[in-house]
Amino acid sequence: MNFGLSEEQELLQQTIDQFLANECPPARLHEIFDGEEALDAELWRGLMELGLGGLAISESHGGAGLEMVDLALACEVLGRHAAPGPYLGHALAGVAIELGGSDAQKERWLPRLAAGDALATLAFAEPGGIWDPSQWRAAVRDGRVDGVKEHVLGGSAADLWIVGCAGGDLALVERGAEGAALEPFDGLDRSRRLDRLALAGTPCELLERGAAAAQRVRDAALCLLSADAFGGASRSLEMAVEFAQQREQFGVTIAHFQAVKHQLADLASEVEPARALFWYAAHAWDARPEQSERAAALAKAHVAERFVHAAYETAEIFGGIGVTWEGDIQIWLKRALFDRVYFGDTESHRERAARLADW
Amino acid sequence: MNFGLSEEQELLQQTIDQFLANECPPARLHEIFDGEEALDAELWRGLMELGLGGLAISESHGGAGLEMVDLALACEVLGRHAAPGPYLGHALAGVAIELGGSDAQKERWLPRLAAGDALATLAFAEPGGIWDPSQWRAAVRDGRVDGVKEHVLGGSAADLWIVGCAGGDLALVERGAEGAALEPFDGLDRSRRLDRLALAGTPCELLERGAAAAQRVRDAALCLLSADAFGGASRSLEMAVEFAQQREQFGVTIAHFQAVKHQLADLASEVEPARALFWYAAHAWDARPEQSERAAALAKAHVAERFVHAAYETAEIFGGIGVTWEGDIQIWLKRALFDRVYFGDTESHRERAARLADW
Amino acid sequence: MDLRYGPEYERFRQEVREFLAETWPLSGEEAKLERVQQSARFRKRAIARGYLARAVPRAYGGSEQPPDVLRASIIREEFARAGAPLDVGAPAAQLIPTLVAHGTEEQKRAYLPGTVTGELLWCQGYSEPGAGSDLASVQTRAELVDGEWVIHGQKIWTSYAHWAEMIYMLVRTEPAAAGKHAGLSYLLVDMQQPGIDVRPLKSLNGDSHFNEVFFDGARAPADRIVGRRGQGWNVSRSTLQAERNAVATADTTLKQFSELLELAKSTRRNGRPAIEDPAVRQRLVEIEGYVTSHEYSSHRQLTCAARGESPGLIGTMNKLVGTDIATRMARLGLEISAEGALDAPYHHAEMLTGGSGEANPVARFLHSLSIRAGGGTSNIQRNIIGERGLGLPRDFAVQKRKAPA
Amino acid sequence: MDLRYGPEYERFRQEVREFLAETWPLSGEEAKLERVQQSARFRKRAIARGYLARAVPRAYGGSEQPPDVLRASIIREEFARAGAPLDVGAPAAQLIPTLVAHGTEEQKRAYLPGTVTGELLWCQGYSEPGAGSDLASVQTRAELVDGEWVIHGQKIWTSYAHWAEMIYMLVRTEPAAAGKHAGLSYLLVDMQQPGIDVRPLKSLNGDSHFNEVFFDGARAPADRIVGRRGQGWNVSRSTLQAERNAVATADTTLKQFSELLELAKSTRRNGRPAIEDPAVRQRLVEIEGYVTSHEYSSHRQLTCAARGESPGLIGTMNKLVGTDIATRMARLGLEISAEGALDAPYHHAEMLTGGSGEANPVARFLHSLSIRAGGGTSNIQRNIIGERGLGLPRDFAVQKRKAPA
Repeated sequence: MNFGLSEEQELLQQTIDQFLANECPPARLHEIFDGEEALDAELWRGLMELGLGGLAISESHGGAGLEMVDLALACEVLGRHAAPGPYLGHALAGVAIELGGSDAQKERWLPRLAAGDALATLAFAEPGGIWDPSQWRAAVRDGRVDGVKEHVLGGSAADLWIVGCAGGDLALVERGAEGAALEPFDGLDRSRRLDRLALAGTPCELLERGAAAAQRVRDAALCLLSADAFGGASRSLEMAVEFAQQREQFGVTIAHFQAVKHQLADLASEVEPARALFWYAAHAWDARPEQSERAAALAKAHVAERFVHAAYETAEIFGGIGVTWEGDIQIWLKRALFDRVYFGDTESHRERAARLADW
Repeated sequence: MNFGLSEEQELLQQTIDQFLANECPPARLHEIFDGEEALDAELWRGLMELGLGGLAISESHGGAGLEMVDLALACEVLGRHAAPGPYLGHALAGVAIELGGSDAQKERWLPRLAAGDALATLAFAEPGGIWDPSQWRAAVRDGRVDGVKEHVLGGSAADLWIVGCAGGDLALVERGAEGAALEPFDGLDRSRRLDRLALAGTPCELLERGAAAAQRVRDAALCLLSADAFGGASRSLEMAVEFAQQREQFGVTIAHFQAVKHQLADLASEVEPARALFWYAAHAWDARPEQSERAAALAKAHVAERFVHAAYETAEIFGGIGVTWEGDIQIWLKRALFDRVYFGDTESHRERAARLADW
Repeated sequence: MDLRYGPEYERFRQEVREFLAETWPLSGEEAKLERVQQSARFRKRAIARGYLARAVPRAYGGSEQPPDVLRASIIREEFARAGAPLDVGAPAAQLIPTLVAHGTEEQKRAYLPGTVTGELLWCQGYSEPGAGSDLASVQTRAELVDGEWVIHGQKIWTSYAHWAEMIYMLVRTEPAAAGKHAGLSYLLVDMQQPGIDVRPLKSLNGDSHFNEVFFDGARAPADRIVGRRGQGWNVSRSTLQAERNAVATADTTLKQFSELLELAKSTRRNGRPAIEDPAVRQRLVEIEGYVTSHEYSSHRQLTCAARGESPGLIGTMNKLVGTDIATRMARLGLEISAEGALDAPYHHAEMLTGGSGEANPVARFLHSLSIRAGGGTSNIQRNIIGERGLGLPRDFAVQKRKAPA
Repeated sequence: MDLRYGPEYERFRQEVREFLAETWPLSGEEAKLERVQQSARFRKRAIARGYLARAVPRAYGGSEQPPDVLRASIIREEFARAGAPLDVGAPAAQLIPTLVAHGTEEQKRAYLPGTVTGELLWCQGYSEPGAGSDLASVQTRAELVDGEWVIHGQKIWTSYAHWAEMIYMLVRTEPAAAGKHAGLSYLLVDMQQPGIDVRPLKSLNGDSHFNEVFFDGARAPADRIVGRRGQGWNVSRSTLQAERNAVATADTTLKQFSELLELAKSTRRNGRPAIEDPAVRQRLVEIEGYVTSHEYSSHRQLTCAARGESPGLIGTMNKLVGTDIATRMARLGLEISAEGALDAPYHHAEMLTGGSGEANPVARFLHSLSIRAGGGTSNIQRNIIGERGLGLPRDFAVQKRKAPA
């Protein structure tokens, strides 16, 4: 029985935390958030140099061979810093190829993903909020795919898209492939840029066992989103606590007001227990596959809601500065709204969780 | 435009309030609550002597000829004091006969109801939580009725039951009629005793226009329950405020703690606006019949929820004494739970309100 | 109890309708004027009929009508229905009663006529960085130099500062006075001068409806003080008092609820309109309970105002109740819109603060925070309800402040 | 990360299971004994095996085992599964570490052996009328008269006082001491004596699980003080500290959630099981999110305890989180039960406080208030989380108290 982090895991988190504290402090985050660039190449390079590209990629393919728990812990730190960029898509693309790729596909792509030489991402969603592999309509025939994929994270920066296809298949489509058209999406959370990807007779290569992998990849996405949301929620709480201890009104810091103190205590009791929930979802993905699908749905729904709540309450505690664009919390609030609906919203995952329990 | 009380209405409320403060202070209330008597005859007589029996009965039949708003204002005060007894049933029986009775039926019953010489009540509910007139199953044939009615308020004390029958009809059944069997119900809210009434070939007399009246009587019940709930909720809030101003901890009254003050402020903003909602529902019953059904459903659902919330929060503010039988608030809390489900629960009325708006 | 206005008032309503039918919108050449000019011309005609600026004396451009909340309410209803300009809103609306009560004859003649028509645009300089709910902690100072006030300091959350001609503001004129409420003065200052720098603040919704205003040697003539020097706190309080006594309306809440309903009808979830989802229906009716309670409570308050009675407890809670309902509605709107939350709502935001256009549920959700932040936080409102409404004692923290330092 | 216990511990679990299979329930003549006696006999055997009273020295009837939270957790799981008596619960559970730490040799020998087996029944005399969360405001006084403590005063919310043989209590022995924490002593008193009157308090659910205890000249020998005279506050605090450091479990929460689920499956609404109602499903899964967070957080805390690390923030919030989840569940249960709320739940109430029987959602709802009221109100919990967990400053009101009067 060991439901805690190892020293290596703590070190991993500290390393990423330190990197982001140095390379992506709030001022830099605002620049990227406001900027026109689809990808901040420097920050991306830095993350890749840390080895984040191959965290869960097997060692034989140049990765660190770690587990979903470790990937989730990394995503927690990214969420803490509201780190911009398509890391979620890249990490999940690696998972997809690990799970579904042939040896040749793995050898071709995983080392490049691990090293950060290629950026990959998932193209799962279809118009109408369709995230579930069983409902995909993009059609593959004779090695060519037709369809429209939405909300592709870092779509325009990616070298490789893993495209969800009818029957739950997964197809590899490379940048520059014939008939693939990208359209940038004007999104709420500018730290995670999305694109629409239209495919018309585009050459593609099916993953060998994509259909078997797709649901697992979706579950992994839910684990990582809940980790991101936990990181964001706990950082929101910290920001609120720091603000309350520093902001003075009526001659004392507002932390002296019992009403504020109790709001913070309530917020803490909403947020902190959720840490164990995302840990468990990731651990179940690694070690308890029979519980994984439901645990991931439950964690995503619960933790994302806590993040929205925490960011909203924190913004309110901030008062005026909480409702400005130049304030920091707006970025976390928008990240929370993104996490709440990306890969399916809270209500749909709760209904799935009920069905998966045969309720 | 006059959405306020008249001097007469304020006087009516003061009169009842004064009477109950004298005749039914908490000590007396606890006695009745704990006692075995189905009806406290003395308190009932007192209410009748105040003229409450005929508040909404026409003057030509010995009543005061007032409106539903006035009846609701009276019920608000009864709710404030958690007044024990079947007043709700008696008042609604009067409304039913006024609306649905023939001249002869009115002449026979209304003067006795107004004077308090006879106690009448409604027997509407059927097993399975069926309150809606359109779903009643009690069958009338050849002047005899067969069926089972539940949750009859003051059933064993009543001289007359107005029994809801198939087709939404209303039948008069008198105490002692052949085949009518009463069984006391062991209820949560001991201030309002309920009975089960089984009718087997029991002689009855249909109200002349009962089928037309039944829905209106149900709407009236919802108005009066929301008034009762508002009275109970606002009294709960007052109890909490009084307690906070008097209870000392750490050397000061707990009202000095900002957390407590804000809980009370939040509670007040939950409760106080609901006053206008029950006024409106009663006023709509009197003057805006086309809006009455929906307004009554909305008010019942909303105000009863506020009452449950207010009584629960107040009990929590009371701490230890709030969870004892000898404390006062337990009686209001149970009254709140009664009001929440009597004549249908919150969820069913909300769904009705949605349907009535064609949503 | 009667929600009708009665025959006398219905005749008045008819009269207002006829006036509006003739007068608004403007026609011919006037219809080509800028919106501000059109509104000003229309307001002059409405004032002449006694419909607007009712509490302002005729001598200063008002219509000087006896108080009548029912007429006022009919005017508000009918003008809103016709889309016609009402009395000028905040921040000028707060200045007007202050000037009427405390202004000098010269000030009233100089400023009121243009202010009531909306030709003279104002902004309000109360809030300062770091002050938040503690409005009295004003740092901006004004010194009398050669017969002119010279102003240094900074104001924040100043709506309309980028297009206002003048600002009314609290400045510290007697820095030696004991206690932070003492030593403030209420000053009227021209915005178009070298010592003033306005920097827009972008809201989290992407729109810019408030500003920072920097004063670096800005000047105002000595006679621009309203009320007595050093008495600015009380002068500004009387403004807030007037604001608090104004009858609250549930108009905004009702409008937002109907938008939410529309959203629930028009958004499809799981292959059917969201409004057919039992969970959504329950929540909508739950919210409607709050909305209609708020609506009828405003009728109650209107009746109290007409009778000259205090509305009691309910009068202290309009702001908190209104913002809480707004958050509930915003929250449900967000849920109904589901994936819509990925979409940038920034181009929809302006309409929430006066512009037109379709309501976007995400912009609405983000904007609900601005509503909560503006005009006193929810915690301040809870203090007001607790202390003024329920008669509870003041906080220790605030008591501590009040003790002599 | 691994939720399995590992081979060494699984062997231990097996050993525990075998012991239980042989030992519980009692058989033969022993099975006819009263429950208390059966439990005592069983506990003696379990102590002999090192399964219970693990922190109590052998000299005083314990098994004196090295701390091992995983073994402790396995013991708890397996004993609970077998329905076997665990270590004695509150209030004796709080006395035991206090006696071990502060008792005299005589006290330990006299009281610990009977206490750990459950033969010697205790109640706790901390709370007094009007004290509420302010535990130190003890009024009950004890005076030394002819070598005996003579006690006058009143305690309240005293669970089990009607069947306890002894009470451990806080009494004021030095009324002249400065500050209300000073001058208290921690005293052990026989319950069966003329100067003590126990009156049961009925809960709002109709059951009686706590009492008022009146002391009117009750006596205790001079050597019944635990720790030093006048140091009772610190002695009792060490007890509370031990209690706080105990690993929280989510057992109760999980049990209640499965009851709620069962209720949703077995209750019909609108002609179908309530659990098929989309609104109910959403709320159930929402609550399950809280329940499982709480459950896995207890695994986290167990791991921290095993490593000898502090659990941090989460360690301060078990009570608040647990009670809030209980209220959420109780509230949904109430809604599902609909008309069931008219029914008297009084005959179901006992099982909530130790008896057996089917859970009634209305009794559960009412009982959720008792959970909230017991062991420190939610506001006290929020202070603890805010101050100890988040490092926020203390309240003014409490600071005021701490100033010398």
